[in-house]
Parts: sequence; structure tokens; C-alpha cells
Amino acid sequence: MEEKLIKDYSSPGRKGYSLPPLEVEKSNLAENLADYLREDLELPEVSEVDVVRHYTALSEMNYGVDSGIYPLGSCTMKYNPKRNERVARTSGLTNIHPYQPVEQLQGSLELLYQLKLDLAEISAMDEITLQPASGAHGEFTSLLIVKKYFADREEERTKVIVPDSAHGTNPASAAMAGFDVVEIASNERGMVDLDALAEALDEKTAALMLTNPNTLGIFEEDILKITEMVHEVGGLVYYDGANMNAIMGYAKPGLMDFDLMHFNLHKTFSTPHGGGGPGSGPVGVKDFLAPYLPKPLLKKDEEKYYWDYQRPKSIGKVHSFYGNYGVMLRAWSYIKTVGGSGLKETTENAVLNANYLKAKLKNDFELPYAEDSLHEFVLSGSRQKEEGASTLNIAKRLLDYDQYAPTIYFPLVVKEAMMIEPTETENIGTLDHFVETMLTISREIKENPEIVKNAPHSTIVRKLNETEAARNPDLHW
Amino acid sequence: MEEKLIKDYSSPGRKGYSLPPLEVEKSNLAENLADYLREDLELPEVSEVDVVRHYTALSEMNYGVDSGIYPLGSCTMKYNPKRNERVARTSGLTNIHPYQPVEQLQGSLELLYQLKLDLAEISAMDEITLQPASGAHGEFTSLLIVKKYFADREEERTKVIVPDSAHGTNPASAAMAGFDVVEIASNERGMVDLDALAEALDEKTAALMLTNPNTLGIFEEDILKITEMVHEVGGLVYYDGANMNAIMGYAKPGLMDFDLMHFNLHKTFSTPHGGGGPGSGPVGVKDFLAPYLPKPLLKKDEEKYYWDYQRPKSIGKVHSFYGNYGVMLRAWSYIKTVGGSGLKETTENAVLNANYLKAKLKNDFELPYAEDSLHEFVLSGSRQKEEGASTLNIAKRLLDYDQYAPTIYFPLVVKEAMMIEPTETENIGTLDHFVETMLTISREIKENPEIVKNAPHSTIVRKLNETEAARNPDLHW
Amino acid sequence: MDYISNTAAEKNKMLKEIGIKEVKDLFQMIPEAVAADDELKIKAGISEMELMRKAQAQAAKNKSLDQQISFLGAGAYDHYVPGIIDALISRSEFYTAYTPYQAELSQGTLEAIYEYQSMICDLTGMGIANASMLDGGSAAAEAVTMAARITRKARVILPDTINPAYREVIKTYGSGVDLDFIDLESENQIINPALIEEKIDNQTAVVVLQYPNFYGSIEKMESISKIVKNNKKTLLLIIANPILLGLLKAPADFGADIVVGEAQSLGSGLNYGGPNLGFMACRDDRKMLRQLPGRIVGKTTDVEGKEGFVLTLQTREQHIRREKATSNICTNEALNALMATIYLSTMGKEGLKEVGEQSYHKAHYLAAKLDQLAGYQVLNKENFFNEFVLKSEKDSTELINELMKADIIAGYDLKELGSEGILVCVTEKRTKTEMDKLVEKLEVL
Amino acid sequence: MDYISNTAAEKNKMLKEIGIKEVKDLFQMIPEAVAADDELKIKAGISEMELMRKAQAQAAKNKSLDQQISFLGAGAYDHYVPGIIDALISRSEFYTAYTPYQAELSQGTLEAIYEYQSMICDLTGMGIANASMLDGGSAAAEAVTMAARITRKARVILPDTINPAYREVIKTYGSGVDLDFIDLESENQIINPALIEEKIDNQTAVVVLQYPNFYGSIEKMESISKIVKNNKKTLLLIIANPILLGLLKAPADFGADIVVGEAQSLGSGLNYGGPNLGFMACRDDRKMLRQLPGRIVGKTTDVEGKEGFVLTLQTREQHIRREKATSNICTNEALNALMATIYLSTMGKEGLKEVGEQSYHKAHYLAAKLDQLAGYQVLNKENFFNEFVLKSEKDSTELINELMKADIIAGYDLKELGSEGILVCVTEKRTKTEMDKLVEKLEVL
Repeated sequence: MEEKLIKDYSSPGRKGYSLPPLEVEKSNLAENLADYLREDLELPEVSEVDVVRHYTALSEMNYGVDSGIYPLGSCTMKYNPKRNERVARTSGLTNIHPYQPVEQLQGSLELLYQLKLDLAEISAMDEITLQPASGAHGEFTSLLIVKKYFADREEERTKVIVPDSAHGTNPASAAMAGFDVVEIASNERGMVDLDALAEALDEKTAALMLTNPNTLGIFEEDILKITEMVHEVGGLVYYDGANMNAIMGYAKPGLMDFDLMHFNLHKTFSTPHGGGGPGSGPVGVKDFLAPYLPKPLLKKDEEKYYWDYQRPKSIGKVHSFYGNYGVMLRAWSYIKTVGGSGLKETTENAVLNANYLKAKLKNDFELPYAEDSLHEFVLSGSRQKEEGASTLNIAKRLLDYDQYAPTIYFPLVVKEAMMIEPTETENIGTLDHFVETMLTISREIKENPEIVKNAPHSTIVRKLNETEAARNPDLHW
Repeated sequence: MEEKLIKDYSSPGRKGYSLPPLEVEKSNLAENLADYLREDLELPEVSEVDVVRHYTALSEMNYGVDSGIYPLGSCTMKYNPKRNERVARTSGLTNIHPYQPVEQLQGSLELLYQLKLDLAEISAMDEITLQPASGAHGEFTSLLIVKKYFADREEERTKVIVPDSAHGTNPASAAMAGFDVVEIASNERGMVDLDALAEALDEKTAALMLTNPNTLGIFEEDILKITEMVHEVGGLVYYDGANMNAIMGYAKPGLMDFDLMHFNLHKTFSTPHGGGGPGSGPVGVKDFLAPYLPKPLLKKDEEKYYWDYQRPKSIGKVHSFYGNYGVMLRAWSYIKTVGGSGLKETTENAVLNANYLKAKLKNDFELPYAEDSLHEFVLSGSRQKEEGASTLNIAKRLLDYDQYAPTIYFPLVVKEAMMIEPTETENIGTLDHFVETMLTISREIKENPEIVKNAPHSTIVRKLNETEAARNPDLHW
Repeated sequence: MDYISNTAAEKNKMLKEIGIKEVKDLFQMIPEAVAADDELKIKAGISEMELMRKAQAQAAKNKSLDQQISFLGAGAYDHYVPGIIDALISRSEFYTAYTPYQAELSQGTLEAIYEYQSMICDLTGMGIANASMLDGGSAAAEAVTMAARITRKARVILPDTINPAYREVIKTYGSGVDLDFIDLESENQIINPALIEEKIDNQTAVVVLQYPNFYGSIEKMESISKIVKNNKKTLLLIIANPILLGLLKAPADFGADIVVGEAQSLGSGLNYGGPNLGFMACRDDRKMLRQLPGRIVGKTTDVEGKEGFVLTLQTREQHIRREKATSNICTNEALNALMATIYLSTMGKEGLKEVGEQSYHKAHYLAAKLDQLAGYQVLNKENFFNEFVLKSEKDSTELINELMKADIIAGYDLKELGSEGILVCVTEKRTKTEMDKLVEKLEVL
Repeated sequence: MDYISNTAAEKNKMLKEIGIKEVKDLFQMIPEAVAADDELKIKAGISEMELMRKAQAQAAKNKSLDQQISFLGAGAYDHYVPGIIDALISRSEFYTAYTPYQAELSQGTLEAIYEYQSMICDLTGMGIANASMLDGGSAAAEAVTMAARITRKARVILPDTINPAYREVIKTYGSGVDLDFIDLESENQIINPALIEEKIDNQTAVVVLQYPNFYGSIEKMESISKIVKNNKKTLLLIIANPILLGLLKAPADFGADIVVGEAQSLGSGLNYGGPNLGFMACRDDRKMLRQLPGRIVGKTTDVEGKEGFVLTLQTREQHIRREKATSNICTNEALNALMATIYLSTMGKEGLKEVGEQSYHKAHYLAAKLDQLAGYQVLNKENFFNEFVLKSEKDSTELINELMKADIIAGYDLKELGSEGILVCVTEKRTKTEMDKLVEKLEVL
């Protein structure tokens, strides 16, 4: 370990905290809860400087978007403006309790309402819930809506169709909502195979889950046909909003006849990912599904904004309160500063950057689908694999050059896949640097594959043994 | 260069700023100031993400107290509590203009007044100005006070006496105030040589400048005799407060009969040094010198706190406004949280830590003065020098072990000096680690001096050519 | 302000490289019929200066807890947040990182999560903890479905002393996999163990208990635990308040199989209820581990034998297992987990205990004072932690509204649940002066 | 809260190692006669929670600029501070570092200062800049004494259009080395070049000019420069506003030998006047460089030829030269210099120009409106930057006090200087609404 564990700084009796003296007389804790008093807690005993140095040291062993390019496909790792953090630390907006009366919180509720309206405008959906706390949470919420909708109609629909290129959360969410998942293969152009879809569709079909552009970055050209086909058998079509950064101002899920969808505020709307969260996954629906949205729903009457709990058809709550408000504050700030035309330019530049990278890399790495792509694209490392280094090796070698790796081995439809999404906040300088590095690695594989196969070399730890980690789990100190 | 210059990220037309649109009609700037319009500015044109990544990268090439031990002697690099930063970012305390009427700023002035009172209590001085913005600034201010005091008394006193172990700022400040500097040698115990002092003193003597404990960490045991001798010839005695961390709660400059002094809030009172500032260097004086303090002076009458400009004997202003208020906020916070008994414990632990280090290191490195020392001590690397590696080499080798070096080649009275001040915020763990490293280096010098002579090896740049830098100055891009 | 780095000249260069004329050409594959017709109807972007003014204007329309005394709890707690937490989590290497897929560049996040898992194990007494859940409610819900998967049973015993919001989330999640819920009614804010004895059967997957319960009371943990343990295969799920765990026995001591809870109290602040931090731990049992949802970090070694950390046991997860995954959870609350880790490190075992003690003693001070007031009564006097139910002859809503005029929020109105009384919460942040003010105001109402 | 890391047990271990019994023994060399008699009369330490409450309580006794509209300038300017500055300077490797004595572990600070020096050279048009001075006033004062050292003359021509606080600081510093000051009186807030022509002589070390001057007016820079240049050996010192330098010609274009100023406007905020940021630049001349006070960073190479940065030319400095040093300056304003560097990088040449332009146009808008009001007159109508003098038949102090009741601070009361009128400042932060409100209020007063 480069930096020892915080517990290893511990010394009995050392303190890092301060509390005011207790001003009231002690009540008889020992007597009242005699059977409950605890003896065995072993938390670290460290000073403030120990804590500060330890976590500062840990941070220096990490890599964020502020460190450089983060080309993880489908993750939309764009630069997160600092001003959003300032808004998210405005005490008058954050030191508020979820059960304060709405009359005391009209400022915050108005802000959330604006966010709802903006999301509706961007997506052409009619009603929005901000409650889901992540993209997958939004998917699950959506599928419960689908389930409740059909239950209400007394239709027994058990099947959810998912393309083989879909994000893994799609089938997982469907399963959590109690559906049977049916996977359909993509066609040779990387799109939904209409025949396979037709075959899968029947009166048991509850929904098709689709992201568009899909995880290959390719826009489903037959999208209206697809949604029509599903609607014809009485099913609903769900839009996975992970790739919204590809279409803002150019296309809207609502106009493609999707019935419901989720957003990823932490992707498209530039809220930081926090090393794994928090995110926020609002769900948008067409009017006919609005009654099923989780409760409470943010509403406005002539007097005020308020939370509407009177929703008899609602699927219920999916979060203890109203979702990840702190994340919403950042997304609100982002949309306010970028504005409508700025969102469109965002998409344009995300797509421009991806296509530029693709143009520069497609000669040296196999491009499995020739189709035009939008904000991301997928390369295959199979040519390099034959030369002796896998996609995993390439990814690890990138780390040696102080750059983060693309998403790898996904989507599953591409062998040795590298899924690359630069986002609009990279400039030609960082893109060229990434290209240069990829070409260097490609050259290294030809000249000296061992150096790539044994990568990384210059990171704080070298390649870690994942098999051992899973075989003999060491999950706490 | 590990990280290129910000200008090298520049691209014509790229922007990192945002301003609201101009809401008013433009006035005729081109006509009014036709002869003055500028064409040749070349500032970088970069985006926000460029700026963020560049300065994040630069920060990672730096080392602060939050990175580890910083044993710079006489610099008192203690850990700076984060809560003080929170206070210093409280908008109601900081978004205030220096020319707002005092009636609007009673909260801030009360706070500054408390700080004054606390400094007076710690030092046994009678009146305090907070205006000087650094320690050296406080020294200069003090010497102007000395000058003005004697001018008022129509005494022609031109001489300022400074021990050879004094901080370099002492003679420099005296010269800036127009005094002739007379240096006196220390005795073999590292203290002021009373005979040398007696010889230097005469009716031309304006002041003796002294720090106690001195830069060897040694307390001048004859301090009362010394101050008496100076007073006898009509001179004043000035206390250099850089080493206050050694005596809080144990001794007070006022009780040692010093007439005036400065404090270093950025040393003793735990405000961060900012990579070279800002600091704050308040000056304390005995009553008879109070009329000479810079104007305005913070005062309190029955109604309010206010700035007193009616000070006919004042030396005048040394700062555009009232000094480094932001630093004072942090020092105020520090004193409030630590409290009186805490300040004493601070001193105790600073001295304990220094003596522990000394005990652990004195066998392997020469200890030029056997005298008991307080918060810091000086070792000599002359033994190692003979073995082939200088103090500079040892300092650079420490960097290879991710620790900052002591102050070196100072004080001038010790050959190959290493001046070590751990401060109270280090714990036995970091001290032992430092000792271990020093002993390792000492061993390395015996076994393989080259590795030490050529240090550093693992830093971002290796030993830099200072001679070349001075010979052919390259001072801007 | 658009955060787009490329200049017009650079864009042209890139278009040339791609081999097209203008950016719009990149979107030609979008069929006209689905293309957005107009420009987005969202106002033009504003500058940072305007944004900050706007944020302040919105804040001015709120009345935050900075402006009043609050005794609100009911699942979201106003405990003190040490300043170093924000100072450290604001380090961009932490907060602008993604989920640590590339372990070698993400050791900071990974080691911190390992520490987080360790401290959650310590607090709960359990052997395995995951890297975090979305919040307390969803953690409880996923624990219930996990219990159902493990036991292959569908019946869930759900007392009404569990946070009603959690109960709703649990039922929502349960609706996906058709669980069967047995609601239990409490007496005086506490569950009679006999009731559980009565309801438990061989179809029971899990008994859920909250510690302390929604009303602040400590359930008869030992007795209930015995009943559950006697019913083989049924699991005991305890929803625990982590602040209480600094002071009182770990859920493991009551035989918990799964422990979850809301750790917003550990350094995350209020934020109107989110982002919160769900935690989840279970017994050190390979079968349970396989069913545990969420990310898990494990320690391992690199090719040179140096220790390091990785995401592990990913075969449970959706990106590999897809529809057979234990959960769909992917983005979790990593940054809040880091906050909790820093909080627990800073407070240490003494500090966490003192927070618990102070909250306890202050709450009991206030309860005693209120109980002495004519016309007021504290229902669960003895066995509560830092929340209690205040009953009055007066209408609770009117009472709350009256006190609000004096800048006091007295607590959570139990009328919201169709019940009566006010749920009053006291943390270590409340001062004696503030509590005395509440008592005084009530005296003259 | 004491921030002392060692526990009692560790202290005992250390005492043992030292070979003494108790900590007090370490202080036995302090003679009893000088020892502090009692415990310090400073209250016991408080917790962070109490500190934050106390800070808020103090803030509540202030009326900050958050709560009113301010047209105060007069040397401290309310320009916008982009949020990224605090985000970046809060990185602890920057703000908790010392002066970069060990260059190899301090390349971040050093490279940033090199960039700062470069941008100051760019702004001023000069060839050399130092690493920062304590503030604008002391920078001006040190520039004057530097000029005296270089020219070996003692006479200083000091117009009354220079910031009066700076004039005081200059004179204070000058008193140390017995400089001789010639005060010049302006007409209509501007210096008549003829006056300089008249006063300048072969004893004149330096002529000081402010750009724009204290009243916001642009002096006749060209004419004065010619006069100074004609008087061989006399130096021209220009005190410049760095925001203006984004828009108007560099001091070098007027033949400045030394340029100083206050760069608080470049991202440091107000902070009641400190920490501010003095900058100092001079001609690229070895003789001047030798006399330049302060730290200087230079670029060099390491033993492997890699470029890097060091503190250089330290032989001018006090720790080597002691009483022969060019100055005693040691701790400077490095963090504020970093703020300025980030500010200038973020704004870039377009942004800095736009800040200047907006300030200019807004100030001229307001001046024109005020000038049209009956009974009010703007003195220096045409040639001002973003500050101007408003005169009225009414008493300026009464006027200011009246407006304060409407939450407007109209400006700096020139009565403080024994003069008349109000010095009104407008930055890009002031909105049209705010300016119109001032006009409206004055209309009805």
C-alpha cells in the first residue's frame, strides 16, 4: 500500500474532534439503557492533521476529470464547472430539512420546478419526477411504472425486450421489476434488427428498452418504425437517457414516440460523479403515464409550489425523500449558465469531438461498424490482440501515459471493445494527445508487445490481481 | 518542465470567462481615449477546464503542511486548522469595503479588538497595531517607531545592534529605517556575549534587536541583564516575535523588559503561509511608544469601535488600509478555539517535540551548542560534510523521502547548519519517521555518499542549476 | 457560458479531418420526422455572476435552518458536520472521478471505500459491508428483496414503527417481485414481541426492525431477536441509526443478518434529503455475499506483491450478470461514503460516542421539561434515544404553526401519518437556550 | 480544541527519551523573574461549532456589501471574482506551503509565480517583475526608495492626485532614508504638466504618477513623460490599475522606469483591504534588477537538462545581504499572486478588456445621469476610467448618510481628505438597476 490505512495512524486517546460542552444535566443513560451500552467500538483515534494528510494523500492517488481526459464511453465525463459547486454550497439553499413546510421553501421548489420544465423541454416528455437517485434507479422506477400501468389495465404483460448492445442496467432493472428479459441481436449495421424485434414482440410484451444513439454511438434510423412496432402490440417504449448528450437540440425522445425515459443529471448535465456517485436519474413520461409517477410529485398551483401526495395510481416512493437535491442544484446551475442554444452547441461539440477522434483512430484500430456515429464510438482491439496485446493491456498502458482508459469490453456485441466518448469539454489539444498516445501504444504492440502486456508500469500500484481479490475476499480491515 | 506553461494552452479566441451582457449604452470610449487604446496585450486565451487542469497539475507538484512534516526552523510550519478557512470565507465578514463607515462594521472591529487584547495578554505589551502585513513589515514599522521616538526626544541615535545569530530581516529592516547596523558575536554557549554587547552600546545606540529564544532555540538566560544594559545607555530593546511559539504562557516579552516587538500571525497563530504569503506582522509596544504606532489605530469608546486617525506623533501609514485582515480572521479563530491554556500547551508540545527530535538526532549529527533549547534546535552537518555530503545534499536527499528539509545554512554562526523546528502539530509517528530518514541518510553518506550528493532523484525535477538562473535570468515567458 | 473548448478555427480543422463541411452534417442520420423542430425553449445562458445572484435570490425565498430553531428529525438529522469534510471531498481527484473502473489510477477512492466498508462493519458488528446504497429507504428495500432471494420466501414482517417513508419504498420495491407484507401495529410506539411471535411462519423471509424506531424508541431487541432466530431460515433485518451505534450495542449483538441504514448523519448535512447515504452490511457468509447488491471493494496485491484495492465480486453486478444481477445498482453514493469515512475518522470512537450521548442527554432534558408542562405529555419517556413523541390537548398542526411564528419548528407533525402528536428531535447541535425557548413558548401558547 | 497530536502516553515516552520527568522541566532555563506569572487571561478554547456560531454572530453585527449597493472604490475595488479561483487556491499543496525554499518540492508555486511575473510584464509592458509586494501602497513606497537608490538622489515629486493612502505610506517609508518630497497640487483632479516642468531638477530621483489617478482621471501621460525623460537620470514611476491595463496602453508606452500597483482587483476580493496584492515591475536593466526588492523566480534546468524553476537573484535579499539588502521583504503575497495569475488566465485578454470596458461604460452611464440632475455636477467628465467626482450643493457627508438609509453607499466622502464631493466608483458588477436606483434616490433627496 502506498498510503497506509487511517486506522494505522490511530493512537489510543488521540482526538480529532471538538464538541461544545454539554450544557444540560445528564439523564440516567446507564440505567435507562443498561442492557444496551456498547463497549466494542474500534473506530480510529486520530488527530485532525492525521485525517487531513491521509485523505489528501489518497486524493493524490486518484484521477478525476480535473486531472485530464476521461474518455469512458457512455459515462459522459465532461468537465464540471466550479460555479455549480458554489451554488450547491449556498447555505440558504442547502441547510433545509425535507419536512419543512413548503411555504418556507418556495425558492428551492421553484428551482426544482424550473429544472423539471427544462428537462421536459429537452426531451419532449410531459411530466417529470426528480426522485430517482441514479440512472439505474430511474430505469427501475420506469419499469415499475410500466408494470403498474399494465396492472391497472389488467393486461398481463411479462416481457421486456432489450437489445444485446444495451447497458447492463437495462436487463437488471427489468428483472428487479419482475419482468422476463428477452434479448434481441443487433443487425450488421449495429442497429436494432427489425426482424428480430418483430419476432420478439407479442401481446406479452410490456416494453422495449432502448438507448438512442445506442451504445455504439449509432442513431437508430428506423426509430419511428421501432416505436410503432412496439405500440402496435400494445407495448411501451422506454428511452435510456444515458446518451442524451448526443442529441440535445437535434432530437427528442418524445418526438421519437418513446413513452417514458430517464435522465442522468451526472452525465448530460455536468454534475460531478464523485468517484461513483451521487448521481440523479429523473424520469420523464408522456401524459398518460403521469398518474403512475412516484409520489410525491412537485406541482404548482396559483399560490405556491407543493408536493402532491394525493396520487392514488402512483407506484409509491423509491427514495426516502425527493431524490438527490444537491445534484439537482448543480444541474439547474448548469442548464441556467449554458442555456438552450448552449445545450445544442454542447451536443454539436460532443459529436464533433467523437467523430474527430474516430477519424484519427480508425486506421490503426479496427472500426467494427462503419455506420456514422454521434457522441461516442466503439473500436475493437482485435487486430492488436492478434499482435499480442489485448484491449485490457491497451487500457492499462494508457494509464502509464497519465490518461484514463475508455470503457472496455462493452458493448458486448464487439470483441475487444473500446468504447470512447470524449465529450464536448475536451479540446483539440487533449484529443490529439490522446490520439498520439493510442498510436504510440499501437506501435509499441508491434515493436515490443511485452511493455504493453505488462502495463501499467508507472502507476502507484501495478496491475492488480482481481482473481485473487474475488477468490479470497478481503473486504475490511 | 513537467507541466507546460498556461500560455502554451492558449488558442486564439478561446474563452474561460463569462460576464453579463452590458446593459447600458456604450459611451464613446474610442473617441474619449483615442490615444490610449491598447493593442498589444498577450494574456493567455484558455478555457475554464484548461485553467483548472493546469493549476491542479501545478498543485500536485507542490508540498504543503497538509502533505507532511515541514521542519523549517524559525518558520513554525504548524498544521492550519480548516475551520479557520471557513471563518475567513464568511461573506458577512469578508465582503466589506475598507471605507465603509465603522458603524456598519462593528462585528469585524470587535473581532479585531479581541485579537489585539489577546496579543497584548500573550506578550505583556500595552498597545498593538495590526497594520503590518508581514513579520519584516512589523520589524520595519518598529524601527521607524524607534526612530521617531528618538527624533521626538531630539536624541541623535544612529545605531542598531544585532546579534550575529539574528534573522536576516533584522539588519535589513534597520537599514531601511536608516540605521547603521552593528553586529555582535554570540558567545560559546550560543547566547549574546555580554562583553561584546557592552562594547557596542553607547549613547548613539537606538536599539538592540533580539529574538528570544534565539535562532538556536536557546533562551537568553541573561535577558534581564541585557535589556537593562540597553536601557542604561538610553536605548530601546526590540523583540523579534518569530519564535513566540516557544514561550507562550511561559514567558512574555513585556516581562523581559522589551519595549516593542512584532508578532507573526502566520507562524505562531497558525494561519497558512500560502506558498510565501500573505502573513501578518502586528506590532506591540509599551505605553510610552503607543503614540508612535502607525495610524489609524483601532480604538473603542463607550459607543463603538473606531479607527483613530488623530495621532500627531504617529510614524504614518505602512499599509494602504489596515493590514491583512483575512489573516487576522484566521488568527482570531485559532486563538478562540485553542484558548489560553491551549496556547500554553501548544508551546509545551512544540518544545517537547523539538527536544525529542534533538535527543534522537544528536548522536548522529553534531550538536554545536549543548545548551538546552526550546522549540527549535540547530545541528551541524560538518561531520557528514567530511564524509562527503554537505548539508545541502542532506536537505535534497530528504526530498527523495517525501519530507521537506529543515532551514539550512542558517543561523550563520553554525557551519553546515540545519535548523529544525517540528512544531506541536506533528506527532511521535511523523517525528520518528523523520528521525529514521535522517539516520538512513547519515548511513547512506557513510556507505554510498554519491547517492546523497546527487540527490534529489525521485522529485519532479532533479537538482536545479541556481548559478545559471542567476547568471542568465529568465524571469518571464 | 458554454464550456466548449474548441474555437471556430479548431472546429474547422476538425471538420476537415473528418471530411465534412459543417457540424450539422454529423447529424444527418437523424430522420427529419424525429428531429427537434425548433431551438430549445430554454433561455440563453447566463454568466457566473448572474447565476450567483439567481441562486441567492432563490435562497432568499427560502427560510433555511440558519434562520430558525429546528427540532425536525424523522429520518433526516441535523448533526454537526466538521469543516474538514468539505475541505477534503472538494479535492477534485475525489469528486470529479468516475466509479473506479481502472483501479491503478483510482487507488484513492478504492482505499477510502475499503476504509468505509471497514468502519461500517465496525459500527454494525457485521462481517461484510458494501460500498454504499442510494439512501436509507432504498437500502432497506434492497435488503428486503435480498432476504427474499436468500430465503426464497416472499413474506415480510413490517412493523409500523419503521420510518413510514422507508415502509413505502420497501413496498414499492417489493411490488416488483411480488412480496407479501405483514404490517404490525405498535402500542405506544413500540412493537410487542408477541405480535411477531404470532405472525412469523415458515413463509416469512424477513422480520424488519428499526433501531431506534421511527419514534425514537428502542424496541425489545433481545426478545424479538430470539423469536426470529427460533424461526429457522427467517432473517432479521435491522435498520440502524449510525449515530446511535457509537453509544449502544451493535445490531450483530441482536443477531441481525442484514443491517442497513441512513448515514446522512455522518457528515453529509441535510440538503433537503439528498444526496443521502444508504449503508448495507450482512453476516460474513458467502451465500449472503453472493446476494448482496452494490459495489464492493477488496484488498489484493499487484504483480510485484504490493497491496492495493480493486472493485471485486463484480460477477454479482449488472454489467456482467445483466438480468441475473443481484441488483441494478451502479452509480451509488461514493462521495457521501467518503464524507462518512472522514466523519468517522475525525470523530473517532470517543467523538461518535459523545455525539450520541449529547444528543441523548439533550433530548431527555427537553422531554422532561416538556412533560412537566400542563397539557403536554411525552409518550415514550424512558427508552428513547434522541427523538420522542409530544402529545398535547391542542391540535398539533396549530401548535407547530404557532411556534413557527417564533422561528421554531417544533418537530414533525404526526398528523401527516394519520396519527397524533409531534415527533421532536434533538441533536448535539441544539443548545440549552434553544430548548428552553421552545419550552417557554409552549408555556404561554 | 488544541491540535496537539501526541497523547499523554506518547508524551511520557518522549519525556523518557529526552531524559526528563515532566514537560515543565524543558522550560527551567527561563529565569523566574521573566516567567509568565499566571495562566494566560484568554478564555478556554471553544469547539468548531461554537466558533462558527461566533463568526456568524460577528458577521451579523456587520452590514456587508451583500446587504447594500456600493459605489465605493478609492483604492479597493469590487470586481467580480470567478469561483474557480477559490477552488484552485484552496488546494492545500498551494496554500499550506511555505516560501519555495526547496525548489524541487515546490515547482507548483514556482511555476505559477513565473507565470505571474510574465503576466505582470505583459500588463505593464515592462521587462522584469518580482514575485509580489505586500500591497499597492508599500509597493509604491518601495519603488520610490528603489528609485532613490538607483539615482542616488533624494527628491521625489509626488502629485496630490496619487491615492492619499499611498502618499502616506510613501512618506512613511521615505522617512527611514530621509527622502525629500515635493507635493504637487492638481487642478480639477489632474496635474498640469507645467507644474512638473517647474519642479523637476537635477536632484529629482523620481516623478510619481498614478494611472488613472485617485480621482479616476487619466493624467497627461505623454506630456509628463516627455518632461521626465528630458531630465536625465530622473525616473518615472507609474502606479497603475491593472484592470485599466486590459484596455489602455501599458505604462511602458509612456516610458515608465518602474511600475507598481494594487492587484487586489485581480481575483482577491475586498476582505476589508487585506490581504491585497502589490505588484512591481521595472525596465529590463541589470542595474535596476539589482535594486529591485522582493523575491524573483527564474527558469533554469536541472542536472538532466529538464526545465524547472527556482528563487533566483537572492543575493539582493536580506537573508544573504542582511543590512545591505535591497529590502527586508520576505513573506510577500504569494497566494494573492496565484489568485491574480488564475484570474488573468481565466479572463484572458478578451475578458480583462471586457471588464475594463464594462466598468468604463457603466461608470460613464452613471456619471452622465448624475450630471443631468439639478444641483449635481460631475467634475472630470471626459477623461475618467471608472471613478469620478460628484459635486453637489448639498453636504457630501449628509448626502452619503441619507443614501445609506436606502441601502446605498454612494461613494467615498472626499471630506475625509479636506476636499469636497463624493468619489463614485462603478465596476462591471454594478447593474443598471442599481445605478438607476442611486439616481432616483438623489432626485428626491
